[in-house]
Amino acid sequence: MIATLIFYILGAIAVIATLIAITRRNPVHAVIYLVNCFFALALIFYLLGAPLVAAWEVIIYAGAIMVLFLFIIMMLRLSPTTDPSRYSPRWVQWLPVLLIAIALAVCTMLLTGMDNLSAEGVPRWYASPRDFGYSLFHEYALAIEIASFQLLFAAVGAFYVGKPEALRGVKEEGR
Amino acid sequence: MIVPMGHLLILATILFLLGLACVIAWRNLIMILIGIEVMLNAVCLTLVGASAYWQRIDGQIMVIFMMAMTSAEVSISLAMVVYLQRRKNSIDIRDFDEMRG
Amino acid sequence: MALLLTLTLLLPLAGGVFISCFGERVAKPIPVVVSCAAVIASFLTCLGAFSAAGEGLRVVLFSWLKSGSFQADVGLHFDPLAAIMALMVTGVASLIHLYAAGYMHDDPDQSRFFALLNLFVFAMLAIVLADNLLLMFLGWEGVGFCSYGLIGFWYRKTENANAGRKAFIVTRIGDLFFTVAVLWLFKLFGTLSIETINARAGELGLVTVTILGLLLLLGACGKSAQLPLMTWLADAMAGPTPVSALIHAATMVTAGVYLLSRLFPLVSLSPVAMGAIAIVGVVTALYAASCAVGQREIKRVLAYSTMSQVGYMFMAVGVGSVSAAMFHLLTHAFFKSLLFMGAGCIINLAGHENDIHLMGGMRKRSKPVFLLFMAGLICLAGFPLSGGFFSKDQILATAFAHGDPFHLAIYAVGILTAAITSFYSFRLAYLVFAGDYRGEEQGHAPSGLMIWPLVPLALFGLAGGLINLPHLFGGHSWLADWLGQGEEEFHLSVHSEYLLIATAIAVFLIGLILAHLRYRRFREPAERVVGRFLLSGWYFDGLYERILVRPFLYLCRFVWVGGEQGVVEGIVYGFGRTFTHWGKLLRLMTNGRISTYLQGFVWGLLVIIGWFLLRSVA
Amino acid sequence: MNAATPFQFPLLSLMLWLPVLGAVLCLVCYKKPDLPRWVALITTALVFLLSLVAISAEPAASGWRLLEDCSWIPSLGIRYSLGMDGISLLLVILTTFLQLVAIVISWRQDKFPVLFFPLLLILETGIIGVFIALDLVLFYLFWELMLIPMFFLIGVWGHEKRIQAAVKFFFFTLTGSLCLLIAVISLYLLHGQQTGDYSFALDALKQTDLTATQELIFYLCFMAAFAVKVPIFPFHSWLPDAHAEAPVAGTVDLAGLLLKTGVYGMIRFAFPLFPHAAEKSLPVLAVLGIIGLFYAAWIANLQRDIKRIVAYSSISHLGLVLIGLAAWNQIAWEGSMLLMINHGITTAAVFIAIALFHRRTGTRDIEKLGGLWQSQPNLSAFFLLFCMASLGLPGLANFAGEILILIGTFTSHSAWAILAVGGVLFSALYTLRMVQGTIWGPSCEPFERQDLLASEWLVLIPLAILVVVLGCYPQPLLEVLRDPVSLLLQGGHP
Amino acid sequence: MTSAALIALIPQLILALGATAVLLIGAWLPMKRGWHYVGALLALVAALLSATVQPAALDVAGLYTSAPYARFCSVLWSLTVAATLFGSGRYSDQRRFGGSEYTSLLLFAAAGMNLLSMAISLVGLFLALEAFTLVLYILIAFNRNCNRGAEAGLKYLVFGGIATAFLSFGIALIYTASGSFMIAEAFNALRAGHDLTPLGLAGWAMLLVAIGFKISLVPFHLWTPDVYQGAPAPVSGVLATAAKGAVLTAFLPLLTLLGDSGETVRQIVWLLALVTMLGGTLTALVQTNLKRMLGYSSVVQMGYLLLALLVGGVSGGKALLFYLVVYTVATFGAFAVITSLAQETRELQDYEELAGLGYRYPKRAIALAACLFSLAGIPPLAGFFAKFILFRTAFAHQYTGLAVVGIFASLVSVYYYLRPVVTLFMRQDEKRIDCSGSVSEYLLLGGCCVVLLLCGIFPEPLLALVAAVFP
Repeated sequence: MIATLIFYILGAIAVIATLIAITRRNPVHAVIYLVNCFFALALIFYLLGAPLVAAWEVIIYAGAIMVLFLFIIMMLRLSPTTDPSRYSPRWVQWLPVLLIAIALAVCTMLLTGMDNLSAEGVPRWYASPRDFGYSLFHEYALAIEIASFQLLFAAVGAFYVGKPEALRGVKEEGR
Repeated sequence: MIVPMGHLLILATILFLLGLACVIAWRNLIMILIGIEVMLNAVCLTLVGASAYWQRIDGQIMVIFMMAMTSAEVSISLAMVVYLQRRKNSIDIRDFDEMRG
Repeated sequence: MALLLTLTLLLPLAGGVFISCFGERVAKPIPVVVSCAAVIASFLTCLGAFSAAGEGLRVVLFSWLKSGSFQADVGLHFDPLAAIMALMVTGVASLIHLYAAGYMHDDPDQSRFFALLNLFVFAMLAIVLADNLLLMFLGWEGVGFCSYGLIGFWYRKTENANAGRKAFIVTRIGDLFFTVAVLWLFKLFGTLSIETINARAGELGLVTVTILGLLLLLGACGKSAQLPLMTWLADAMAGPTPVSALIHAATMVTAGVYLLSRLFPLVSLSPVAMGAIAIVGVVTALYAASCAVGQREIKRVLAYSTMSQVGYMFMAVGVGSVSAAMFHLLTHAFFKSLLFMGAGCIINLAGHENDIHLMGGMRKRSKPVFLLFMAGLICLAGFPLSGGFFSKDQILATAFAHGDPFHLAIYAVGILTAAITSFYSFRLAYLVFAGDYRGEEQGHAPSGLMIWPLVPLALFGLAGGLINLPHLFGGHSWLADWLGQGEEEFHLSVHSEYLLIATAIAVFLIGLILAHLRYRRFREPAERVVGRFLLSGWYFDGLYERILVRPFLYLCRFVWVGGEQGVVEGIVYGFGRTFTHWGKLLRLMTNGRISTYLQGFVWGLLVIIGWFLLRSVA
Repeated sequence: MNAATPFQFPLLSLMLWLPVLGAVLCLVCYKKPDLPRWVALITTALVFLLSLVAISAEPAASGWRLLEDCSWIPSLGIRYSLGMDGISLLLVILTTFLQLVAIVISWRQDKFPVLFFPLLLILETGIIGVFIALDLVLFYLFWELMLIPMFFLIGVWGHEKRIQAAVKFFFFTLTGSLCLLIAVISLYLLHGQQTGDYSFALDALKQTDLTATQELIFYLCFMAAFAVKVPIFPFHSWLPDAHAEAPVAGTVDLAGLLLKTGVYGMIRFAFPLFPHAAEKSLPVLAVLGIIGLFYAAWIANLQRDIKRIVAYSSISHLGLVLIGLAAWNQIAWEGSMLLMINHGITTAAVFIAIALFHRRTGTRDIEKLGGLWQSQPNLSAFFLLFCMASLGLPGLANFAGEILILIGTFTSHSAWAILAVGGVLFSALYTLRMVQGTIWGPSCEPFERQDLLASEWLVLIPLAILVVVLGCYPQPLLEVLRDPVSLLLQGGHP
Repeated sequence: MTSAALIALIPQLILALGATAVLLIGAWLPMKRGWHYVGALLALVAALLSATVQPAALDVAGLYTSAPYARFCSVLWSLTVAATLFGSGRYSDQRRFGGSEYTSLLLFAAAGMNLLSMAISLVGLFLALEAFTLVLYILIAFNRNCNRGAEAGLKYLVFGGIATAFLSFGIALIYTASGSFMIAEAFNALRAGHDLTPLGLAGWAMLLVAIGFKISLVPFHLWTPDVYQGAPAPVSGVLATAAKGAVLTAFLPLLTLLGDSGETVRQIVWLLALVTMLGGTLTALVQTNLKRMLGYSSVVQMGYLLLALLVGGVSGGKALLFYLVVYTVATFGAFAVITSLAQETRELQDYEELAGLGYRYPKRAIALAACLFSLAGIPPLAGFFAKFILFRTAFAHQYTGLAVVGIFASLVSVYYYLRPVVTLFMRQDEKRIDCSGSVSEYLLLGGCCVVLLLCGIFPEPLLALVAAVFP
């Protein structure tokens, strides 16, 4: 019962945090608010009986990815001081976006809400790290491999693209 | 299950569309990427909820893969950001409309 | 016999083909020799075959077109009519070839001339000898082509070429009707054999016959330069003189008469058609004679007189006497070709001067030419006892003999025309020969080759009466018998015959006297409306230009600009323009902006979700 | 005409594929620019001889002189089946002959001969294939195969406005043939659903029973393709451009052969497959034919480019052919076939003469030309002869066909025939205008004064002989045409 | 993860491990073109194995299947990548980006595509799709001396990310509705009478958006021309052929498995096909840049392919595969020509620059013409039979209207396929651009032309093969 209550609170927090995040002029602030949202989500995951996922949410998203964002933002010195009007949309521009978003939201919710997946009879569910790991490394071993390959080549690509020095002796592509 | 699945879906949808709104509204590449992150998180939420609803674990496992994928994608995207910043000294997507028609 | 007949037809063809293929590549005289030889030989063979004509000779060379129920052979039919005609054609043609050999002596491309001349003779013979209408049509078009080529022989001058084209087109208009008649006859009889058609003509209804008759008449008008299709003949004088002599005096222009006489059994069944023929003939005769009075160029005078004489022949057919028609055809062929060739000589004498007002005194320049030309002229004018006199008189007599007012009217007009004829003949004579030379050209005397062929023609012309001498003069009207029409000739009472002859002589004298008074000594005529009216042939050219040619060109332009470029092309290119237009519009969507592209995503999603929602609500 | 026919020497296939072989050879020896000419010449000569050999084949009871049939794409029910009856025979001979002529006349083609001659050869294969294919898809393939080579011939080797002309030609033809394709596929499916055997064979598809509307729709789709090629009146606007802009070889093929494929398609496929619809459409065809006859003749009267004049004259003549088809009786049809062949020869000849004038004077403008008889008497004489033939002077080629058409038409529909006769007059008008502006009148200055070269004699003399002989003695052709035509008339008509 | 599964996966393993190996060794052994050939060899071997090796068990770890259909596709993609590697040696050398990274990335992309066509589980599908999408992000921007490359990379990145989000959300929703990732089960669970559950529909909506992006259907296609124009020509070739084909081949079973319950979805697909064919055609009409035109043409062609998807089942599948093969060869050939015409620093893309090249480089010009004519569906090239079979199937399954629209579109499309040909052969070349090709490129192009011609004249073998693919 408490859990349900907490869920709604957390949900509210997540939405609000996101709302603020996506409207900040300053990317740094946006990232910070987003981290809040992710924490909230992590807790929701925990409540839904996915402790591992919750942990990873915190570690990977809030920890790794967002920090990476911060790092890049810092590195490129993208502070709002550099002509904020250039990057950030005004309310006028937000308006149609919101209209579309709301329209979509309404449609989707109506559609998804149409068949009621009520929680009755669904017991609390708790995925222990053991059986999590078990199925992960039994059924999904191959998937793990693929994901690892992905990461490897992503790294390669990132390295290649991000290589600082331009190649010598190659004329700039004319077109 | 603590809440009806429907509510979870509603929450997820809201988050997803907020992310989408962010992507549409912003011209700043970083913010666009952030929006994408938001959308992906909404997906994670759905998956976790679904796995709780169906009492099956593979939903959560899918979340793991998504995280891996996300991090890979983010690394590339940020590298791209750096690259673009270096080339054009701008990460405003409005500056990238050389090809058209 | 069959061989001779075949040769008659094929010799000129062979000559023509040979010359047109190799004429340029052999020594100069050879083409001339070959062509003359070919024609003369064909004349001789014709002469040889003549005796067979009595009972009719038929030769089928090969089957030309055979499809389904339709069959047309290349077949010859040699009956009295064809025989007499063929003999005339080849004979006159031979003389004219000889004359031409002299006349065209120093023309650079003789060979083209003689090739066409030979081909013409062939085509003309095809008309004469054909046993079915399709072969006849072949000849019919063939002579058209040859006259086209020969009128425009000196093609460097555009007006010559134009004259040739005009002749071709105008006669072609007539041919349309002829073609339709041929098609119809086939539909009616299932064959095109002339004999069969003549034999079975009786089966047809009156209306059909009338229409057919009129169609044939129009066809004949085209070739024979009768009203309303007569405008080409005067211009055709642009061709070399031998051409005028052969084609536009002796042979081709009489093809129409021949056609009508050939199908006389068919045509004669319809009084309306006959009447029409007579009217056309007589009106043309009058019209042309009047024009001849106004002409200044010697050859145009002769051209118009030809027209009017052919009118007489039509009149003869119209009043129902083929023999009279053929009689006049023959005499006319002789004296008219004589006149033309004489005119050629005169033109040479006058130093290539055509205008009779600038001539005069030609008698002094060359006696023989004067005599020969005068011989022709008096025949034309109908000097008593000359060939022309008898033939014309017989026509008028036949017309008169019908006795009903219509024919009497025709007779009257005929007489009037005769008067005019003798008038312009002697006008010509006086202007050309009397007095002193008025031009300044230094002419040269014609060569012997140009004189001698005229002599036999002169004789034939003068003595032409003998071949159909009326009983009144102790003759047996041989021609009529030969054509098998002896018995159906009208026999007038003796005194009315005398009366007719008297009137004929009278009108001849009237014409002579008038001409004598007016032209005894030359006076430059004042420009008068009447003069111009007659000179221009009653302004018929201008009229046709206005009511036919120009509207036609406007029509063409309308169809081209409005129809083709406007509608057809417009639609075609319209499609292209529309598509590219839409393409350009859509292209604006791809403006390179990521945000714009995202809109695409979002709207697409909205549509899809919305549709799904609707479906699952419903 | 099924696989049961005993094996025979594959003459048809040989004729069909030899040119392709030649084309490949030309491409192989692209290093030496002179070789392709010779290869092309030899190939076409061989094909011509083969087509002459084909005369010896006696017609079987079914009317076919030669048949070949073997499996090709069984999973789609497409067979490789060729057949040749009298009509095809004559048309094929015409094709091979004109191709030979085209090769010789464009002997001096020195722009990219490596591609020029192969394209001509491939075109030949396409045309021959159209005339002998009995499987609808096979027919369609050859039909389209004519497209690409002609497109390049016009577009690459053509005159000033060549690109527009090429694209226009391509589009008109393709539009039509796509309609054809749709109809073919639907007919095939229908037949398959009815009988269970999915086949594109002509004889099989004849058995399909269709409702009146279906038949009409299919018929219209078929006719769309053929009408564009013929061309029937409203669909003709590609033709003048294409004819005027194409190089001489292309023009010869266009005027001499491609137009005939349309008519052939009608009589071989459209009429027999959809007899009722065809019967209903005959008056329309006749009217369109008459319109085309006059319309084109009138427009031709105003053209300045002599090639365009002749182009429009082609439209006019094919209008006459169409009238003959619409008359639907033995005489008229034989006349139409005859006129097709004669028109192929005469028009090709006229175009060749014009091309030779063009080579010498560098212009095709009737206002600039004139008096060429002075400098080129022989060439002008040929030109005059061909022109006279094309205006239907009796004794020369076209007349035989025309008069048969007229007679046949008059026996069944007098009014059409009378109108058609009127059309013949106009042909005289524009033809004489062209002759006048070209060889008569005061002479223009040609660049080269010399008359005919040996190779040109070589081309013109056979053409002239044919023009005369076919005019004076077309009987052998009519003999060949009689039976197939009557067969088609029975087969096509209820 | 059994050994049978491993055997079934050998080709993909070769690709992936080979990619890694090339990468690692390449760090020590910097040879430029050599690695291309090694990679091409590896891909060939993979193709060969997947063509020949008949695995004992079809199911691979519950994620993938090695059914004939999947193997056919993997052969196709492996070959495409092999050809790309083989043909892009000179191009990448001149731009100094050749070598091990390029090779390994392409190889891994090939692995991803193979897996995608093999997927029977949504997880597998997701992973495979992401695998090669990620790689493509890099490959598109691979030429680091080119602004347009960067721009193209950016555009593909942004849209790819969003598409990923949509895809995963769709998968999540379907999972929510059905409780399973196995496609067959899941879709069975989605059925509600002869329609899908609303949740399933929502999931499908998201899927459709993602797929629409990947195979660039109107209105999700706008990125296509830009990316094709900016990316290096060989990469554009892969993008236009293998990347799209893989998605299509994965899409076909999805739509087929819906069976008669997929009516609603089919309606949307029908709509998409319509607007794609029309919109793509019209926009392509006004293009003046070869690569952009090819982009739009690929859009239109996908529209045609949707016809086959709509028909679905065996007949649809046959038509799809046949068309896909022909389309792949032709499009790849076209891009190969661009690759081979490219100079040191720039590719010839604008028609103006192509004017008259047909006279100086007839071989390549003819190859391009052949590919374009094949795309236009003019016999005797393979494209004709591809279209023929496709439209025949559509007619046979009562998609007449759409088929007629398709035929109409392909009629109009001839215009924009002709334009480059016209400029190549019928214009005079003023600026005498010099662009020499290499032997490997000629070999490649010759191969393409031969395939197109053979399949155009004797389509039977390929048809039989395609028929054999479907049990």
